[in-house]
Amino acid sequence: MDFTLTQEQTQFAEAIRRWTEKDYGFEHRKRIIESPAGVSAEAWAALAELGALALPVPEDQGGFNGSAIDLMVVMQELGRGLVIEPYFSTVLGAEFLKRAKAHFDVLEQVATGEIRLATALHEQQSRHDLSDICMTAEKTTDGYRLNGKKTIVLHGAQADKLIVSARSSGQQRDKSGILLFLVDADAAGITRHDYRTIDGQRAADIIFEQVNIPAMAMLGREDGGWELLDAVSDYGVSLLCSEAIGIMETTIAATLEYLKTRQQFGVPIGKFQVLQHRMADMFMEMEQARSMATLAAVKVSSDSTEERRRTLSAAKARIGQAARYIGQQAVQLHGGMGVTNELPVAHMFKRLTMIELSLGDTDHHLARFVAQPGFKNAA
Amino acid sequence: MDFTLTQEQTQFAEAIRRWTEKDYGFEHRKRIIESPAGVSAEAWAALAELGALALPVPEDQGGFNGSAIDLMVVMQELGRGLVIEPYFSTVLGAEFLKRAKAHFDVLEQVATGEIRLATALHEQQSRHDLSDICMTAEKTTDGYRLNGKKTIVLHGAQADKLIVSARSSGQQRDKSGILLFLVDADAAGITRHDYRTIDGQRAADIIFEQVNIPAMAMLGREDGGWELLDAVSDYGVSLLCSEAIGIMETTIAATLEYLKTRQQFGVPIGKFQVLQHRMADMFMEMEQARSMATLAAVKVSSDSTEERRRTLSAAKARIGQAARYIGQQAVQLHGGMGVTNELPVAHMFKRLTMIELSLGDTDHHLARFVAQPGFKNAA
Amino acid sequence: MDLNYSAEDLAFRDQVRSYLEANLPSDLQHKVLNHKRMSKEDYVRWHKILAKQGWVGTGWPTQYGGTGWTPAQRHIFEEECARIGTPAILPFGVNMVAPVIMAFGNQAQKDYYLPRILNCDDWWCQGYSEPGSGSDLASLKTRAERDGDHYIVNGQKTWTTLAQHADMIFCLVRTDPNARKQEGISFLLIDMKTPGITVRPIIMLDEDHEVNEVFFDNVKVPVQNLIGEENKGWTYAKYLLGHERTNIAAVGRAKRELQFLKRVAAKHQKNGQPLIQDPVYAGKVATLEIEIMALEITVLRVISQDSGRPGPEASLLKIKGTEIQQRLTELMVEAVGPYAQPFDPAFLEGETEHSIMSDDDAAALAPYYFNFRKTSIYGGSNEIQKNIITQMILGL
Amino acid sequence: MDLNYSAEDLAFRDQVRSYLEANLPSDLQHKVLNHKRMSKEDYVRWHKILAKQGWVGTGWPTQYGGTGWTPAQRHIFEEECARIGTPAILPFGVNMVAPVIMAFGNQAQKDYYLPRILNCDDWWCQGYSEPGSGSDLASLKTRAERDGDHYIVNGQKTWTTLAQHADMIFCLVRTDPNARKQEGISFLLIDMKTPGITVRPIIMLDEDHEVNEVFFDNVKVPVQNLIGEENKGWTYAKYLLGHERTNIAAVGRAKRELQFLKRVAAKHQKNGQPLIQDPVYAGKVATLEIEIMALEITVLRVISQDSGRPGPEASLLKIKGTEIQQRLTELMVEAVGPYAQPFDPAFLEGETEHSIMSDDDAAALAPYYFNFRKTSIYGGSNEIQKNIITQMILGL
Repeated sequence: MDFTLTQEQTQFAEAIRRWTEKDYGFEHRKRIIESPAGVSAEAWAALAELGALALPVPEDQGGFNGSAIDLMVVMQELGRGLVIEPYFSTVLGAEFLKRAKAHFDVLEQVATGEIRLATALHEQQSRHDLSDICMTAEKTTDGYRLNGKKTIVLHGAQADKLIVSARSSGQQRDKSGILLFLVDADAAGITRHDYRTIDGQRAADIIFEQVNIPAMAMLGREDGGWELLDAVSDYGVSLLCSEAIGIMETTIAATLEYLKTRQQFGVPIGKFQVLQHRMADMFMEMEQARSMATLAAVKVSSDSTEERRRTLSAAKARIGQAARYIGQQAVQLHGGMGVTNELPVAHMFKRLTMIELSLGDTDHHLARFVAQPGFKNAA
Repeated sequence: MDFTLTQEQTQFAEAIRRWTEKDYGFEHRKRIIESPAGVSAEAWAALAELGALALPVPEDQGGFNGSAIDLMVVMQELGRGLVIEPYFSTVLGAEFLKRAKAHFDVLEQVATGEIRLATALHEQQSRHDLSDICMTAEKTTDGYRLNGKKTIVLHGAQADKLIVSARSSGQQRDKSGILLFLVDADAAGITRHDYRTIDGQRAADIIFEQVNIPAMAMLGREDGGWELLDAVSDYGVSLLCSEAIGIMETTIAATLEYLKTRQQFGVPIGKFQVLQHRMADMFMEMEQARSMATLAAVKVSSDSTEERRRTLSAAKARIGQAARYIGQQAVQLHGGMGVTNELPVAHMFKRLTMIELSLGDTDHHLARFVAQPGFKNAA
Repeated sequence: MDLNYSAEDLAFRDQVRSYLEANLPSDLQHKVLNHKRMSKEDYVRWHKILAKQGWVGTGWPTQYGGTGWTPAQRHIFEEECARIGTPAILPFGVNMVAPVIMAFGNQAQKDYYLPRILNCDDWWCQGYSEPGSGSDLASLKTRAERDGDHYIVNGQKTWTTLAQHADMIFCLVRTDPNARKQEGISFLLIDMKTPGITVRPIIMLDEDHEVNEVFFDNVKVPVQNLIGEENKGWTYAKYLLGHERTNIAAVGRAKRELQFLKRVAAKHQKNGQPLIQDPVYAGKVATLEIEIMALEITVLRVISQDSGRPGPEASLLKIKGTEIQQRLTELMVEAVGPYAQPFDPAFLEGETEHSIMSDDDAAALAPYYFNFRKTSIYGGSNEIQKNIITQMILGL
Repeated sequence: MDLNYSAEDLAFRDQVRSYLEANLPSDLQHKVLNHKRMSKEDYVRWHKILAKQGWVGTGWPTQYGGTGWTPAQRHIFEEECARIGTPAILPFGVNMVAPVIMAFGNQAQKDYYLPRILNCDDWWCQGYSEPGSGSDLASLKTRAERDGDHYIVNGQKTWTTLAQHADMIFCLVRTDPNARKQEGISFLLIDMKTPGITVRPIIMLDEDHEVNEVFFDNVKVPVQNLIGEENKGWTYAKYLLGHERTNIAAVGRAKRELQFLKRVAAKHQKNGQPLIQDPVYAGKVATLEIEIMALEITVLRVISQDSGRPGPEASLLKIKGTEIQQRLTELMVEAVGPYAQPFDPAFLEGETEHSIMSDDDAAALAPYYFNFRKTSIYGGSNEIQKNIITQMILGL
């Protein structure tokens, strides 16, 4: 039983924190959001330089083969810095390739920062169910032909390659018949519509019209698409949970600072007991969320699929609840200043809110938790 | 639009309040609870004297034909006084007879206080679903034969006559095949097991073994049992909601008084902002609950079955929520004193808790509210 | 006890409803129903339509051109406006400065300003809050020094709603810096075109431009713009705060938004069925619907109790009303899930017919949710409202 | 980062588990698992069984007969006891007065009391709270006046848990009435059989006799019963308060009760299926289960951070732990619904084998729910705990 980080992990975290504090300040971030690209090539180079891009990549492909705990450490720091670069989408994409043990060249390019990845898994009707897929993958003589539309693909327009889910058979929401592909983002037949998201990121709707891809573009086994998708989605949940913890830390720190300095009725408002207890509640929410994020990072690599699903869903549900409470209350305690775009707290709140509804919201994961055999069997 | 009570209603309320304050004090009530009978003949005579027993009875049977609003006023006062006499069960029983337009002699006896009624509607497996009936009513040459068991019949052992639900056909939880009967509580074949309830009332488990009753014992139409049962259950919900409002008023008053007198750290604890806001929350819960109790008392007589069900379920759910919050917080604010049996607040809390789970708990009524066509049609 | 409207009230409701159906421009209604951003012209257009009908001064006595309606009629009118989806009549002129002018202004001020307010000839804004004052309004610092027949105003106001459109601002200014906090404050009307006034936008977290900072740098204000007596402004402000609470519960809008929510939740699917049929989600919607039902009755109880001027119970209405509004927006965001993410200001501004994503209903919901966090902060934060309940109702 | 127990810890757990399985009397286990009331004999019996094994002083150093376990081992032991359902080892002797005697008592006191505490030869109770003191403990009024080689004690203690069984009480008494509030307090051990002591029961809202008032009327206490120095008692009390927080989160019990809850909810039906399969109810249980999962990790984080002496984080554990315990009892009552109503003290006391109603599981649940409201009040109310977090952790 040991909750301490290794020296390497601590140093990694410190390096990223130094970078975000020095080179990724609030005003700088704002300019990136407002820029046409919506992301920063400079920041990407810095992330490569720091080794953050090599971190998730296996050693054979020039990476550090980082564990989920290593990634947890990084995501917390990127959360603290409210970093809006396509790191999450790239790490998630790389995780598909790692698990599929394929496209080593792409992983190599990820490690060096040469390319960015995005995962195109969501469709208009999917809501939180990633098995709800209408997009078709039709077998051709030498590969597959994709038709359909993916929506809200995070950093889809900034990516060089996409991981795409499609269906070769079965009905919407069938777990069988799901295939995953690695596709060039500028392949013939692909149209991408880039737009902002409300939390300062970019996303795209992507239309696939008669997109022909070779057989080797398929990831994993023909009958294992759902298992792969589900596992990597859980991996993404773990990343998001860690990012959320980082944001909660800075949100609470900013709110505490505000309570200590802002004066009303001749005293700092932090002297009012109601606001004090609100802060105590926010603090407790964060600590409970932190425990679950840690558990998630440990159990995301569990050999037991059920244990993984159960724990990751528990973590996402718990962190979603904490994210909402902490975000809303931080704004409330900031009063008028909290509802302007001018302080970081509003941006923390927006990102926390979007994390809550990414890769399955609280209700989705509660239901998934309940659906695991262990829930009722224990009865 | 008029929320004021009539002069008669106000006078009625004041008369009952005078009686509870003078003759139904906390220590007196405690002695009644501890007595073998569990109810007070004196109190029953007083209620008759006050006209409270004649109130629900039609004029033709010597009553005042009181409206649901009249009964609301009485139940609030009985709630304030934490009265544990079989008033609710008798009024509910009378409502069955009124609606069935039968057994006028019994109604006459109710009006004078000669008899008490109880409603035997709940079975071991029913939980909150009163259509979940296993008890059988078998047709005989001159009536019916009852077999089965009713549980937690409020004041079942103190009643002279019982209203009993049974099934002549259909499966458990079928809405058809349900019949209602008026039965002498000491009829041959009936065994009653009297016990205390945790909120100071009495209830009984009642076994019916080959109980023969005449045809005229059946209430209403053969095919209308469920409609009658459902409607009277809603009437009971309205009564319970009003009782709860009365208890909330005294609970909040007692807690306020405690906050103003109890000293800690050299000041009345009511000076601590966290406790102040807790009181404000309790107050708001009560006012929202009061609005719903009023609406319930008005709409329980609605011509539209759907409107009645929808409103009564809304009221019960809302009052259940308020009852739990106010009860728990009143105890919490009383600190150690709140968890002893020595102050009225503990008894208010216990009764509020039991009201929450009587005649359908919050979840039951939320689901019933959702099940009404109006919920989704509005979409 | 009778929860039904009288026959007269029902006839009045029908009259209002038919009028609104016939006269509300459909483009304005569309914007309101779909949570789009309203322009200055939108507000003014609707205000002038209602002014023509004589239905702007719903809380005003008839002598000033008001409707002279009963509290019930006024409530019905507000409910009908919310039901059909009219733009708001902004409160700053009609419900905030006008009552003060009526009560404390001189005849010339009444004659000049009141008709212009009714007809929206001037766009008014409110100069109360200052940086650092917040809930402690009386700690304001903006100075007005008498200089002949003018005041010279220096200082800064903030959170000034829609000041970027304003012709006039009513301000609390400090005229006696040596008096105690609540004394030495005066109530001034200031022309926004006066030299020395600068308006700086404050962008809200949904990137809307709704509030501003207003800077006063040696702004010359004629003494005839003083309301009532010098140094009595706090009294007038407190009087006004009592008026600010009109329709504070916003039950009518909540009912309309509940229908919107149900429509969206019927359109989105969960496990292959409409989300509104999911027991967990339906339970949350039902809980909220019941809260709205309860608040509607609570409002009617308050209205029927007195002459339509809620006292401290207004704090209950404000808290519950804003909790409901915020909960509605939460459940809307939950309903559309990932579709809350795309951000499309052009669509919100009405510059494009459809949103970048195919679901126009969803496009406005996250901004709506984020924007409405303000409701538990402004107009006296909900914490301040609980202080009021604590002190004024509970006597703690 | 490694959330697994070491091989040594796992071996220790197996050892504890087999011991408990072999030595816990089934009648005691039955009472614990079914929320029945424990008698004095029940507690003493289990204490003496564990004492024979040498497993009572789990937080004690070995020199006094303690186990000398690591924090992790101590946690494992507590988890295993909770899991199988042992009676509690009451804290008043072992975890409250004993650490004070070890730290501040003289050799004679250590030699006499510590072995008796380990072996449960004396039943101890705690004389801290007084009527009117509550959370403001230092405002206590019970006086002890020196008279030769005795103190004469006069005053009243309250909320004295299980004092009706007690042989000894440790008391905070005021020895210098002129000193400041926290000064002038001394720490006295008093034999409950001393003339002048009266114990009056306080009946809890579930009608259980759990706490008492203890009256002192000219009670003569030998000066050798003073711990440490006169007038330094507050220091010892504060030291003790740090020790009171052991296993405060009670995660082990919560896990056991969660299984009980699920079993009950699987037995009761809603709409013709087990309640645990109802999406709304299951969602509530799942939310609670996740909270327990999170708290378990939080506890382990605290244990691994320091030497098993939680600082202000203990307040978090206390709040979350009691919230979970109370929520468990709420959901239990919800599960059985109307079956929470019957009240059967004879069954709870073990006088009858079955409850008056046929559902023995349900019989204890309402009393359990009502009784457990105390958990957010005692040991420093949850409001006081939030004050501690506010001040000690957040620095507000």
